[in-house]
Amino acid sequence: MPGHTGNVRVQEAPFDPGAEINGFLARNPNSGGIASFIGQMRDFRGTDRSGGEKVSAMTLEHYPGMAEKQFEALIADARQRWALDDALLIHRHGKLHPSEAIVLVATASAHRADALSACEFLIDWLKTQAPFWKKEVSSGGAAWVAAQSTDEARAKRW
Amino acid sequence: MPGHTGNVRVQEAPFDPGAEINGFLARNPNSGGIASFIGQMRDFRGTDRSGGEKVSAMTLEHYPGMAEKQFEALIADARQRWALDDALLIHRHGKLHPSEAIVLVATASAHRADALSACEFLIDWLKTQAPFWKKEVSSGGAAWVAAQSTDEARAKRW
Amino acid sequence: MTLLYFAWVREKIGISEESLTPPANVRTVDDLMTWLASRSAGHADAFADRKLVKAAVDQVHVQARADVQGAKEVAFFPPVTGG
Amino acid sequence: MTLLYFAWVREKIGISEESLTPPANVRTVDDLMTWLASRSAGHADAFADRKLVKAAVDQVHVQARADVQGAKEVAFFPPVTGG
Repeated sequence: MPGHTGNVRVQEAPFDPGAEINGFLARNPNSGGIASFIGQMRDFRGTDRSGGEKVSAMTLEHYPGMAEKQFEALIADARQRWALDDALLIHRHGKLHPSEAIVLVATASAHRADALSACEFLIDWLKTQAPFWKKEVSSGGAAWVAAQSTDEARAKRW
Repeated sequence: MPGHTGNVRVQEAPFDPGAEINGFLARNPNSGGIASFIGQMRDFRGTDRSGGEKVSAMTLEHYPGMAEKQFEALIADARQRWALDDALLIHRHGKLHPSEAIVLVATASAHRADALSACEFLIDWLKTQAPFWKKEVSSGGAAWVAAQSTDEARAKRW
Repeated sequence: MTLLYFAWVREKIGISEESLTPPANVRTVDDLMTWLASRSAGHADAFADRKLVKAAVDQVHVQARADVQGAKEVAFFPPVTGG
Repeated sequence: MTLLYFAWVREKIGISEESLTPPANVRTVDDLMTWLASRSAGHADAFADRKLVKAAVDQVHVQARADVQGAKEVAFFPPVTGG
């Protein structure tokens, strides 16, 4: 049965979002709709937005074991709610550099509404449930990123 | 200003969805969130779903000129509604084969909610507004695909 | 005025494009469909059930009551099925 | 029982992991935080504002009232910020 192997990856090495999406398409040739979300580390070096220090790097601490388990649980939940053919979750940990992808969520379904909703559900819940913590390194030092109450509110909608 | 060139492509040649998404990421290094939707021609050859004839090929007729104009108008509308850094719409026409990508929608924003909503809005409206018509070729002959009332309903939500 | 036909509208009429000058009493898209339906058996067939036929005037989707006077390009087609 | 600490909870306590056997009167996550806070200045600092500290028992998110008796692994950390 498709979609039950290689659905979750937590890795230190960078990944190629386009190659991952192409691989996901190739393993789901019967799915009419594939939705995806990519979170990337913003490149603040050249264009210092709205004040604040320029972030030169980021460290993502995570809880090995629980991270993968949580991702599997989120995918199982999404499969209960929508008609999914497949889902994929890749998340980096360790040191990240600007413009590198942090997370990729991809979902496949015969129905685009299911693929789109499940993709949004997964990234919303991942933001509040997946045990990862960002520390930003800037010229002003290193600081843990604070959780956003808007993330909690978005996840609770589902 | 990013996002105002190469946002719309209507083409007969196949395209590589992963390469397009990587190109979109590269031209938006400051966008934290990139959402995308890929519609692909389902491969019915090996797995004949829910009765009906196996579809071996598809022809997509389109209205040149209006198609591009309509896509530009949809992107302009999305930009009014959400904080988008960039948007991309690629749509095939002519003859398609199973497992080829038909359409790609990609959106970039600092806020994932904006990227996700705009992506869904664009594919929903594209389904009811973009002047394309699918003709499926199967062992039973060729037939125009009927429009779905659910598409109309989904687009009206926005 | 350039008339464009797509998908099964085109197939029923038998041509994809024609250049015509409608009479002065053709004011709306609906008037234009009535007039075109009188021109051939194929046209009559294409416009037999007008609820199934959509129109664009100068590349913008319009309703049947929309004005066509002064239009350069009017297109008729079934509901779209792209994406 | 294995205790795991992440992010600034880990930094304040000064270690990422320790193996301890809490006394029998430690029944809930909240009890465990009270007991741990008494063990060192770092622990006290980490658990000074418990609303900011989340917990997982055997790798499942839980509330402060959750049972920890019989747990193999309890983790404390700030609200998550991945994705």
